Amino acid sequence: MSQLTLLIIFDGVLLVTLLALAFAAVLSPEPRRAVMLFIAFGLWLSLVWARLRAPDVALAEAAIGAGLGGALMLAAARRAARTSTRSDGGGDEA
Amino acid sequence: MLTAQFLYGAAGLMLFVLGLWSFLVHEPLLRKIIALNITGAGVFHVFIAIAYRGDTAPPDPVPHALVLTGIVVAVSATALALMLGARLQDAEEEDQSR
Amino acid sequence: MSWDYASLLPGVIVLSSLLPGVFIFLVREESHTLRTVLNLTGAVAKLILVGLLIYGVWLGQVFETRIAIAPGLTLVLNADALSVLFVTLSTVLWLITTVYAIGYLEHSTNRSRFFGFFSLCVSATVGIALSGNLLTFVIFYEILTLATYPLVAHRGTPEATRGAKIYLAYTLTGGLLLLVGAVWLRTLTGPVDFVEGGILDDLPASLHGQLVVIFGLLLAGLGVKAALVPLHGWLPQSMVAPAPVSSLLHAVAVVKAGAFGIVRVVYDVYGVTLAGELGLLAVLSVLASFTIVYGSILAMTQDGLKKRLAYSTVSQVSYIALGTSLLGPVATVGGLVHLVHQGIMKITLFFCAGNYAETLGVANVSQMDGVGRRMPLTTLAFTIGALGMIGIPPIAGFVSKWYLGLGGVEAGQHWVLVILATSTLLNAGYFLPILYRAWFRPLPASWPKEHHFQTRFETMGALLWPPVITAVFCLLAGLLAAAPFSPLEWARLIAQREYGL
Amino acid sequence: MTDPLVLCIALPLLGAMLVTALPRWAVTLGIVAALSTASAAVALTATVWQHGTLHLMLGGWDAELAIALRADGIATALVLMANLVGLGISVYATGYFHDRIRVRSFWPLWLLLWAALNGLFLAGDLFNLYVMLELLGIAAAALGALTGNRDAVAANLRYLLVGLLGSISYLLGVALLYTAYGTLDLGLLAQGVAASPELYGVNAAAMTLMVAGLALKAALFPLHFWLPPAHANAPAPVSAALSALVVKAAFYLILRLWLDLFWPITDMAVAMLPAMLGAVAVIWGSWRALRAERLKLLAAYSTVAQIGYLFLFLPLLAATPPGPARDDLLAALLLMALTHGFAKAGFFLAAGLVQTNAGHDRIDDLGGTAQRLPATTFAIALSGSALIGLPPSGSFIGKWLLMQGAIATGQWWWVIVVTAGTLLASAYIFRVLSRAFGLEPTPLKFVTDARAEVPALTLALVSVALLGLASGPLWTLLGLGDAGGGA
Amino acid sequence: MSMSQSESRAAERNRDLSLLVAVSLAVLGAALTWLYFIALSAGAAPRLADLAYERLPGTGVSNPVTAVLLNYRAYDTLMELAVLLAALLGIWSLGPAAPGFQRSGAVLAGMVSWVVPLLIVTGGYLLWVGGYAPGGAFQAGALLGAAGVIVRLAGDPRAGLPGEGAQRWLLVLGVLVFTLVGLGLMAFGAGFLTYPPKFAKWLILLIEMAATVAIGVALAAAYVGGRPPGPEAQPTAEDEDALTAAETPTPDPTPALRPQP
Repeated sequence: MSQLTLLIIFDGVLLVTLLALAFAAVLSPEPRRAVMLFIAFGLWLSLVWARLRAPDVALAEAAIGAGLGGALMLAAARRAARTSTRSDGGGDEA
Repeated sequence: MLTAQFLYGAAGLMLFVLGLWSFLVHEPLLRKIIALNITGAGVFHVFIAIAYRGDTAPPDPVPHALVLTGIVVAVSATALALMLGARLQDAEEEDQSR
Repeated sequence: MSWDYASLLPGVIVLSSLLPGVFIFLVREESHTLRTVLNLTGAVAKLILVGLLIYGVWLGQVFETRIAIAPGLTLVLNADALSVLFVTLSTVLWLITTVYAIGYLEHSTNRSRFFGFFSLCVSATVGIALSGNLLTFVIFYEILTLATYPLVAHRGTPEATRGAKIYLAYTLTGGLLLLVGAVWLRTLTGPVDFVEGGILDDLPASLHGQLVVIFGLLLAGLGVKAALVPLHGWLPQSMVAPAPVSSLLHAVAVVKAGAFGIVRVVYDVYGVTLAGELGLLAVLSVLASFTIVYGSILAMTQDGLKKRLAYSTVSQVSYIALGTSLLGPVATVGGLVHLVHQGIMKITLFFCAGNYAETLGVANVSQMDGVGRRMPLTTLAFTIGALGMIGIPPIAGFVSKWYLGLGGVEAGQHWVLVILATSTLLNAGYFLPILYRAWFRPLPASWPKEHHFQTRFETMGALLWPPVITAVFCLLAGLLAAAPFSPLEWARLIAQREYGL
Repeated sequence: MTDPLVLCIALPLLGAMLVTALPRWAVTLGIVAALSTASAAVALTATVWQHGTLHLMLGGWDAELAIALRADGIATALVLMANLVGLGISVYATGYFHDRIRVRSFWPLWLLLWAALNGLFLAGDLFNLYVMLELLGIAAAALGALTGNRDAVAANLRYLLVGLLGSISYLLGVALLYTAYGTLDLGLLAQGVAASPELYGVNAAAMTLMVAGLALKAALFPLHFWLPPAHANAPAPVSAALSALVVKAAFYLILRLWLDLFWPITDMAVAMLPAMLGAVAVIWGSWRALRAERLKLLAAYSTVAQIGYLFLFLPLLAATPPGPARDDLLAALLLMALTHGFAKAGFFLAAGLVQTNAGHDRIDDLGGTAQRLPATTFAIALSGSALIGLPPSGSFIGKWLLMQGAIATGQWWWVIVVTAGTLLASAYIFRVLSRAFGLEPTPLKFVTDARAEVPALTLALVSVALLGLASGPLWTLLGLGDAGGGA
Repeated sequence: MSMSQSESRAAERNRDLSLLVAVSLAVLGAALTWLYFIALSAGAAPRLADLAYERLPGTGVSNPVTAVLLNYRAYDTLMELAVLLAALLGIWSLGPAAPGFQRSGAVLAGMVSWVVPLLIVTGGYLLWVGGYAPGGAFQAGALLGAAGVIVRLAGDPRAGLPGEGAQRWLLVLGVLVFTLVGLGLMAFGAGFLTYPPKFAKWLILLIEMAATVAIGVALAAAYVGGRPPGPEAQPTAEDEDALTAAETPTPDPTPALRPQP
């Protein structure tokens, strides 16, 4: 297995997982699950960028894109989940 | 080096198209925002793919800086959109309860 | 662009009513004296300036103000013989109507607004008269529409707003057609300056098709204001306006602007020869004569005094169009002189109608029994105006009909005589019954809404003297037609310059 | 000599920062910032008037690397209009907001929006334009949602999302161009595009992506759905800024790309699509404005229509060979944009005053208020006549030259669109104005609330008198044929 | 036609529509990829890389990305900080902050008291290292923001940020310092944001510090999600014991940390 083919396989795996995560994040109707997948997609994207020799941007994407963006979306997802449970199930939580 | 650039760039474009599709098709706010972020990530990914110049030559720093700025802009826009959505939800709840 | 006397005068004339108008808007409602002073100074100043202008043009001096509002688009105010005729008419009548309006609107509301727009209207009319090219004409033509709309809607009653809306619909559409025609002509020939004898003769024959369509557009645009038949609907509706508005504007300024535009387009843009060749004059003459007859017939059926006068205006204005559509200097003289004569006669009639409404509350012909006994002077003025309209010799109307007849014969269009005869009969048909009622019927038991003024005469001074003065003008214009500065002489001077005799 | 270029952007930014940091002094600092920025813009215009196009490479680096600031005739005219309108809006806003929280939120966002506008008009670098577009979009959406009521927030959320989508599509276009030409500077890219016809496909794709994104932000017809609710529910000074300036900035960008960057590939056939959409926008916008119940909704739909007019110029510009005729068309386009800017800002400010005075802005029962506020009604009348394009307004000359160009290039059908649009416009404007003639008691004095009515009146007057009668200087500012040249 | 039928038809139409959109976007994607390939092979390969590296010594920093960010295209970064501030002001204009989370249990509080200082120190390090290695203002600011988020999750409603007045100054710091430096340089005739080579390093460091603080505070305040509550919103002491035992916090806060009723 020459150096080059190993690299191509590695790139292939990276890209396929990236696209798979993106598809999963987009297609999942449940808000919380979508946000989780989106955070995972963000982290994986920073991994891909690290592979493309862009460390600064990878760090920023991990910290801001996946981290803070994810946290904000998580808060929104929890609020969306809370109102949807309140509107249809009368909301079990106090 | 060219094939890697093309491969990753193509992936970026696929992300762009995927995000665009999701934005146009899905109605709930959170899914639209996720779609927008994925489209943005796709475009940023194309920039980074262009900047990559093989393992020997150092990569082109200009697209890196552009993507850095783009990420911060994207996150601030997402934050505002989420808070507008939250405010809208509260206003709708007020209307329902009234 | 050196600013000397000759190039400043036209601009100053337009400004002389624009500036007081703008200030009047800002005047507080209850300071009547300040408003009256502003009004009268504006009117008198304009009168003096126009006097200077007449003297200058008589000596053949050229007055022209050119302002380049954009490269290729210049605002030109040029005083040639034709424009001076219309400027003098509107300036003199504006002074008289201002006096009348001050009296008429004694206790009414929103007077600052009224007189502000009133002055804007006059400056627009003067602008139309003095405009030196088609672009300036279109600009002032539209400003006239904008300025008259609030006056028609002044009373605020639902009919007033409805009438104003109809007026606006007609005139804005007309203005737009005129604009499209003017732009189209501009692309064919470059800047369209009014030059005696027309500027379109040297165009290749291939463009003649487009020229006919353009003339159609221009005629439609101008025909709305000149109340040619299919487009005259707005005039009777806008009679809801107060009397001073319907007298000065709908009898003189607005309607004449349309007729004046037709005269300009036929003589100074197309040139009579080219217009004849393209058969445009034939179309115009048919339209004019149909309007003359149609207007008179409808006037007979109207019971409202102002509505009847409105339809009479529709038919009378088409005399001017008829005059221009006949090939020959004599018919032109007839048409142009009628521009002035119809103005002074019709304004007298509308002043009297206003007096009747204001003093006795009489608005319909059926209520006018014995009016002559109660208000002899006003009814005398009304009689002079009415007889003039019919064309009885000593009064001005006869002069223009006489020249129109002569012009028709000279141009070989003998059917014009038939038209003139029938219209004279029809005029008699709707004016003589009024005179008979006024003079020979006994006084009614009581007037609908009598209003006693403390003056010695039959009504307030400001209401009584204007119609009397204009009636005297009708007599003077008729009797002293051959005098040097009379409208007839001036019309003859214009005809000479147009035909290059 | 290029200082005013930077001051136009740095001053509002500095003002925004001070206003954010010292909320108690928000109004005074805001007005000071507004005045200084407007004077910087006037200084910029004076410099461009004398020396022609200004060009500055920020940071002193060479053309490819650094960000360029460029002020040519078109950009300066729009900057001057934007700043004068901005000054009028700022004076109006001092008296409009009384709630302490609103005042603290309005002024910083408004000055940031102002800085973004100036930055966008003067930018010469594609990615910098992206950042400016984002700042503009976010500030405008945040300002729009200032009132906090439900439909304002919903409308502005949709506006923000649509704006983001537009920016991202624009950014992908920039990525494609950077891939092909390796630079982000507008001037260099223009040379690159002109020199490489073989990359037609890439150029066309980049143009489509960028122009589509910007058309979304400029509310061109099918993509205008977000504009009416967003502009109608915003507070008056904000909707004035949105309609008069923000939408026009996006159109300015399309024009800049169309005329400078993609000029070799934008021939008449390509220009036909935006023009057709523009024509439909004119008719549809005017029709919806005629049927709108609320005054501000009417003004918002009228913006959609007026933007449509601006797109009609593209095929004419493509079909006319360079020369005085084309200069007139370009100047007419600018004149229409400037007049609409002033007139629409005046209209919205006056409409805001009517709304605060009457408590609502339903047109059908505005009668009483229209008569009690003569100056406001007069401002609406003046700006309305400028929106219709009646003389002596600037848009009359714009429409005259548009029709002239249309007939000269044989595309006569645009004349029909313009005529129909003008008629519909006069219908919906006079539907509002006819309310001013009723049986209410006569107002005693002309101006009731000077701080609000004077800006509205001056803006409307500028659009009617100044631009209508003295638009000659615009030609010289644009560096086209001298003022009297084309006679 | 019963409701369910129209609903099913609507759902069906929806599905067809989304399919159509998907197909057309796929075509668009393919076209873009093909054009991207042409653009790639257009031979502008070096693009701005060589020029950027060639000019690097004059910028005062050795990390090329920081050089681009804060020297070549400093104006972009200035405007991008303004974007962040605009977004935050927009969030503040929408209303007061949502009620904070409950005070965290002993274990979480312990973890927070360890992680937050660590984050701050790493942020400082990243800021300093940005001059010659990957790092810089944005990454450092993000870490500070993350620290704020964690403090907020641990129950402090103001996410460890000072009162509104001080917060406003901190937020404005980034753009203010950037603009003042730019205008100062212009006043000295060097031109807006044109750093003289001798002072470039220190000016960039000054700007980066201000930017890091501004970004950190902005991101934390954004997570708070509204105007900072006034001094009276401090959580009172008796809330401490009302808490149930909190499990160790994973990135996703478990339901135990439900918001105050």
